[in-house]
Amino acid sequence: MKMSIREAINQTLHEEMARDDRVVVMGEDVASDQGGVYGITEGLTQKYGVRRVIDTPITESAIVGAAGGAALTGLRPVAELMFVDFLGVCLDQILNQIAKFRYMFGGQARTPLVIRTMIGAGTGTGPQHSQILYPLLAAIPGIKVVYPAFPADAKGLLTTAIRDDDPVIFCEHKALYMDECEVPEGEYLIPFGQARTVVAGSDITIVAMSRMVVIAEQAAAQLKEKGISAEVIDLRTLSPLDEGAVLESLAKTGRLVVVDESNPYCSMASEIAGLAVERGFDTLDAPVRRVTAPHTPVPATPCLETEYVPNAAKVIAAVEETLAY
Amino acid sequence: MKMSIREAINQTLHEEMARDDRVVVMGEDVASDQGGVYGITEGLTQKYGVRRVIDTPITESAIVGAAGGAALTGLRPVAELMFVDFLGVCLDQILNQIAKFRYMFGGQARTPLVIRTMIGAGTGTGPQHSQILYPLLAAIPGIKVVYPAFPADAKGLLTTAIRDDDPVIFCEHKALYMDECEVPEGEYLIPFGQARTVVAGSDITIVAMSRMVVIAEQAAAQLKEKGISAEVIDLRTLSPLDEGAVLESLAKTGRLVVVDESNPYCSMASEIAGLAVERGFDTLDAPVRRVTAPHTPVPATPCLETEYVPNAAKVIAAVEETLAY
Amino acid sequence: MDISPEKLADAYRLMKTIREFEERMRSEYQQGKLPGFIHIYRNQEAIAVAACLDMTNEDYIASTHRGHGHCIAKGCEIEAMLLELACKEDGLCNGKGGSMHIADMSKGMLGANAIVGGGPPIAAGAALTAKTLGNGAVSMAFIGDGASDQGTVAEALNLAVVLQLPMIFMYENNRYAEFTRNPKPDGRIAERAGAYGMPAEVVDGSDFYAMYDACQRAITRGREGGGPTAIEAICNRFYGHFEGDPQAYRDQDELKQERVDNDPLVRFLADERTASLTAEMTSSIDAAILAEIDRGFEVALAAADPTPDKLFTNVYIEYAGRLR
Amino acid sequence: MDISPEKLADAYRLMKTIREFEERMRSEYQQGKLPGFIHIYRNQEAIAVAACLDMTNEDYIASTHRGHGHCIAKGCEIEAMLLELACKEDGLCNGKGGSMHIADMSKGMLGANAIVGGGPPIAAGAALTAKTLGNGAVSMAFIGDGASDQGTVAEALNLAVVLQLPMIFMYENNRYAEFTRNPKPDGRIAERAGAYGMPAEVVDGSDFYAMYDACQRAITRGREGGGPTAIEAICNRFYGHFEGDPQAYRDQDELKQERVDNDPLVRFLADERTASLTAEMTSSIDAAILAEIDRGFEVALAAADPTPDKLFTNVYIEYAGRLR
Ligand SMILES: Cc1ncc(C[n+]2csc(CCOP(=O)(O)OP(=O)(O)O)c2C)c(N)n1
Ligand SMILES: Cc1ncc(C[n+]2csc(CCOP(=O)(O)OP(=O)(O)O)c2C)c(N)n1
Ligand SMILES: [Mg+2]
Ligand SMILES: [Mg+2]
Repeated sequence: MKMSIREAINQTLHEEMARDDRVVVMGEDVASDQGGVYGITEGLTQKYGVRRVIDTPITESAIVGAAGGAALTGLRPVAELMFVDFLGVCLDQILNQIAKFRYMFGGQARTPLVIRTMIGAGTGTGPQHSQILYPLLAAIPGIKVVYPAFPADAKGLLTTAIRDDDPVIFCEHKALYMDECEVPEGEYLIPFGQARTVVAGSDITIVAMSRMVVIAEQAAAQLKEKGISAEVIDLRTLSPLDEGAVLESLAKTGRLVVVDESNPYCSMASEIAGLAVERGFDTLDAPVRRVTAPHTPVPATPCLETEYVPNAAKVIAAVEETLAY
Repeated sequence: MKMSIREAINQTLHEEMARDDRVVVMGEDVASDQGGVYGITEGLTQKYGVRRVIDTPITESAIVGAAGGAALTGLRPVAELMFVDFLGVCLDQILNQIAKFRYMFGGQARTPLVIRTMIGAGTGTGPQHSQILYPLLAAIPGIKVVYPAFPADAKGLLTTAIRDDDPVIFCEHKALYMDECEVPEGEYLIPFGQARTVVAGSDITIVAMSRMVVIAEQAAAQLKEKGISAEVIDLRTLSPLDEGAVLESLAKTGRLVVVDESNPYCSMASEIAGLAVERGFDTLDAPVRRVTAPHTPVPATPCLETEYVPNAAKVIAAVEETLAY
Repeated sequence: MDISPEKLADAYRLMKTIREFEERMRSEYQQGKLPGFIHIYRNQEAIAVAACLDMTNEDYIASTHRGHGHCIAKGCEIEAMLLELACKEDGLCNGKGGSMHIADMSKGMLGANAIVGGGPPIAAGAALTAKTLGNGAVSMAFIGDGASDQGTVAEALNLAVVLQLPMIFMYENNRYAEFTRNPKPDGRIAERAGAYGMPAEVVDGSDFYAMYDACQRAITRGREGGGPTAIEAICNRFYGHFEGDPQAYRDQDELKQERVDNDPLVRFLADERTASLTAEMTSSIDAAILAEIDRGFEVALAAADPTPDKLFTNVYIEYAGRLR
Repeated sequence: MDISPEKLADAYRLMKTIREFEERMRSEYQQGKLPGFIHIYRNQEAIAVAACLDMTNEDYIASTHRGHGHCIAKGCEIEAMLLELACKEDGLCNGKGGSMHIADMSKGMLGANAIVGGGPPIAAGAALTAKTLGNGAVSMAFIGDGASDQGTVAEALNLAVVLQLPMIFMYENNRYAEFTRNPKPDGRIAERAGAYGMPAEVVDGSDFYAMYDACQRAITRGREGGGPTAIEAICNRFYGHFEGDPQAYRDQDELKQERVDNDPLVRFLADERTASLTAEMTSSIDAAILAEIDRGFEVALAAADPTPDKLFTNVYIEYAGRLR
């Protein structure tokens, strides 16, 4: 069936709540009739009641911390952090508490928790509602970070996330909510740590994640017309990271461009470039190019926001530079 | 004069408070007689009074936020975030407020703020008091991140930080507080964004920061005995980053090892490796090796903590592997 | 209460400006002429205006996501504001802030804030500056009823008490946070603030005079070294949470009734203390307001977008690092 | 008050165990036999024990950096605790937690916490589990007077009220946070919690009976669906903030007097309600305690360190990623 990421997530929440009554959904406005600002939790309250669909005050530390405490003691919460930018007001509960429970308690803890959060620029909402903070999340040992680009992946990865016994941060790019694609019916799980080759190619590898996969696909299509065969790898999960998939593709193409919507320093783009030069050096025929947002906040004005986000033209330029090496 | 980092910082605070009465110091226990847990602020209250040496409650968001608001309106606060691990409870005020003031207000704001914070493993205090979170800080546009290894640099960089009109995070490695070295008398400033060649060499470049510089020096000394000439670069500031110094040294040696005490993913080690492969590819003769902590929290038990932190043996192994390539 | 006819006229002008400004914003936004999210301040005008009427540019406010009214009350210029809300080069923030981050340092307006609860620690810092310099300035944080639950607000309350800061916590309790009714009874917010150790009162936020009286006392207390004050202003959110939200979740009868009973401008004009303000005066003020807003929109919508190089400016005072 | 002689004996045993445990910890630490920072619980024994006496392993507590007493009161085994505090392989947390992160899931002890204010949101989550499953369990967060200012605590208070969670906020007001005297007057903490909308009372934390009475009521309220309760227990920190702090900053006369007047064990034994506990009984309990602690230290100090491979285990349930 064709559906959007919004619908795929909503459907998955319905299915998993039906399957396991320890699954609870919590967050700001999630129990409201419209199912939050983007309608993601629509219909859950009507079906599962306010015992399992829990509206919270505007207190992200308490939301995330309580979800963690609930996970530690027997529930399987799916908590909503409305925008990833709000990580600022709840990082401690993720970084120092939830992510470390299992390790610092010597393996006593299981923390089956999913934190769903919206990420990304492109809606003109400015510096505090448009960030792409996954590098900081992927750096934290003890959590997993999932970042789907397509509705089918959203379904398969969210199902896996809800059934996983480790804490998972599930990032949803708000500029992708409405794009539709075919989604498998019924139970559908995608294992973590498996990238997907979205476009097969032989001249260059383009590694991307979430919305950047769509950009990379556009670039690959345009490159094809120029006779350049680009392979596009969608990481799908950032932690665990499918290093093998990147290295394998690189071994085939010898060239690498990484497209990452986040700020450049200590980004996933840097991480992948570092991987390539540490473990794929033999196969590298040219410098790795990192196409990222600049080292600036996200400006509110749409005209600059458009400049901020990597686009197909920038990816193509990087690819051509790399090939010209 | 020979002194420790602890003394160098204390002396600099005294000098800068004497020089400019808009400089205020604030934080938990900073006004106490002993000058906080490590005595860093010793003697300031006696000299400058509680009007300028401000004890706060245990509320890091309010401390950091108020320091930011005070900076925005005319003071030059030096706020203490006792351990960098406490970033979790105040990240918003750094990430979304202070770092973005200047940009999102279109250049209207000046935020002359220094946040001093303790960083690093090695004291047996476990997962929530031993982290090395500078990659996350270096990734944030709008703040500067300073990370001295030696008392002289601590003085020169803290002086610069206090006089800088942008927000600066000044990281102090707690395992280095007591190491002494020669510190210039009188006014001493070191510009940001200038790495320092701590050991000159020609066979391989070792890039490091803070405590890892000391480890790299040890490694270089041992390598020298084996006839290997390693160049050790101390980054000193992580943001701005002296990319030129890294690339220059690499151009000379052709080989690179980065030593970073933080967790591996999206680390400074990854950033430097990415830099090398993107802009120094021509000069690279071997894979870049990243020597970092593992992707785990910092364990409390000293026996595992010792395994956790990169040491000279691991650096030497990485160097030898690189040279054997 | 001590208020001159000139000040009354000024209060009227500011409230009416906010009203007309927001109505016009709404209609332009609905026509797709403005970017981002906008949150309309209508019906809370008496709060912002009473709060800022006795402030100077040396006093500070930290605002919220619903900040247009605060800006106007604090004296920001309409045209400069509109240039910013339209995200243009000549806007107060070069178009980089927009509605949720608009700021005007020259007026002591320390920024709207898209992080709920983000402002109070910053306002506490401005109060600390005032206290440290001993210049008699005060600092005010505007805080929604929803925001009042945020931990940062509690921390700022406590810091203000411990350091005896010249600060005012101005709670605007419009009883809704997004689509959810505030579960707290009226007065709970003031009670909490009071329990941190500061004078706190509940005021009818649609009654300009009651608000002005409370604000005068709070500001005087702050200027005289008496420490922080909290005011819980009970009010009503006239429109949806953001523009485009039809607020179907609300009791429509109650909403209708609130709109009728608690229009601060209607109540202000009906009050006998407003007698010095004649119909002639208000209509000339009104005309000037409409002209100013017309002109502002005309200029703002026609103005130039920021040039692409602006993406890279003002990250730092000056910076030679990589801004690729 | 309803307390059986057996329970009384148990209360004594637990308080005395904490006392002896902490004294021994101190001396071993001073001899350099234990790593990290440790924070001694002495003189707050009545609080932890009264709080946990009516709890089962199905009830939860979230502790603080000063957590040894909470562990013992919640039923953690002495030897397993000491193995952890000595950071050994067979410790409760494989030595990876140590004093500031010790936890015992099997006892409902959700962890000490080196982040001041870190525990209350987690305890609220445990209370949410209890409420959602409807199993009658309760959850308690221990909170220092210093910690009470942290925003996370305020958020947890509010969440507990809004969701009517079976939760108890157990404030231990020992009037000091590190080297700084708490500027809040006694009772302010309870007042704050009360202002969030829950029953809150101030109790003499050195009086076991008063504490037990308050805790019984709070726990019963929680179990019966009556929502959260706050208790501000006034107490005294006998030793320095962490071991090694000579607390030179304190008024030494006051400290001395507090130590004499408010020793919870002395007061407990002097109370007529404790009459059923004979000297014979206490001395046999004492002997058993000392033997257990002796044995615990002997085992713990001689035990094996974690093997190096343990550095990499338990980051995730299972994980194939890079753990270089
Ligand atoms: C930290 C944070 N959490 C959540 C949000 C999303 N959000 C924006 S406005 C809002 C409601 C705020 O309600 P209130 O404080 O009462 O202000 P009002 O909208 O009524 O003026 C929410 C939840 C946010 N911007 N920041
Ligand atoms: C978020 C955070 N801030 C600061 C600290 C440092 N610190 C550890 S204990 C402590 C004092 C706590 O005082 P209180 O809550 O009264 O507990 P007590 O030590 O009296 O038991 C401080 C400031 C910390 N561990 N975490
Ligand atoms: Mg509201
Ligand atoms: Mg205390």
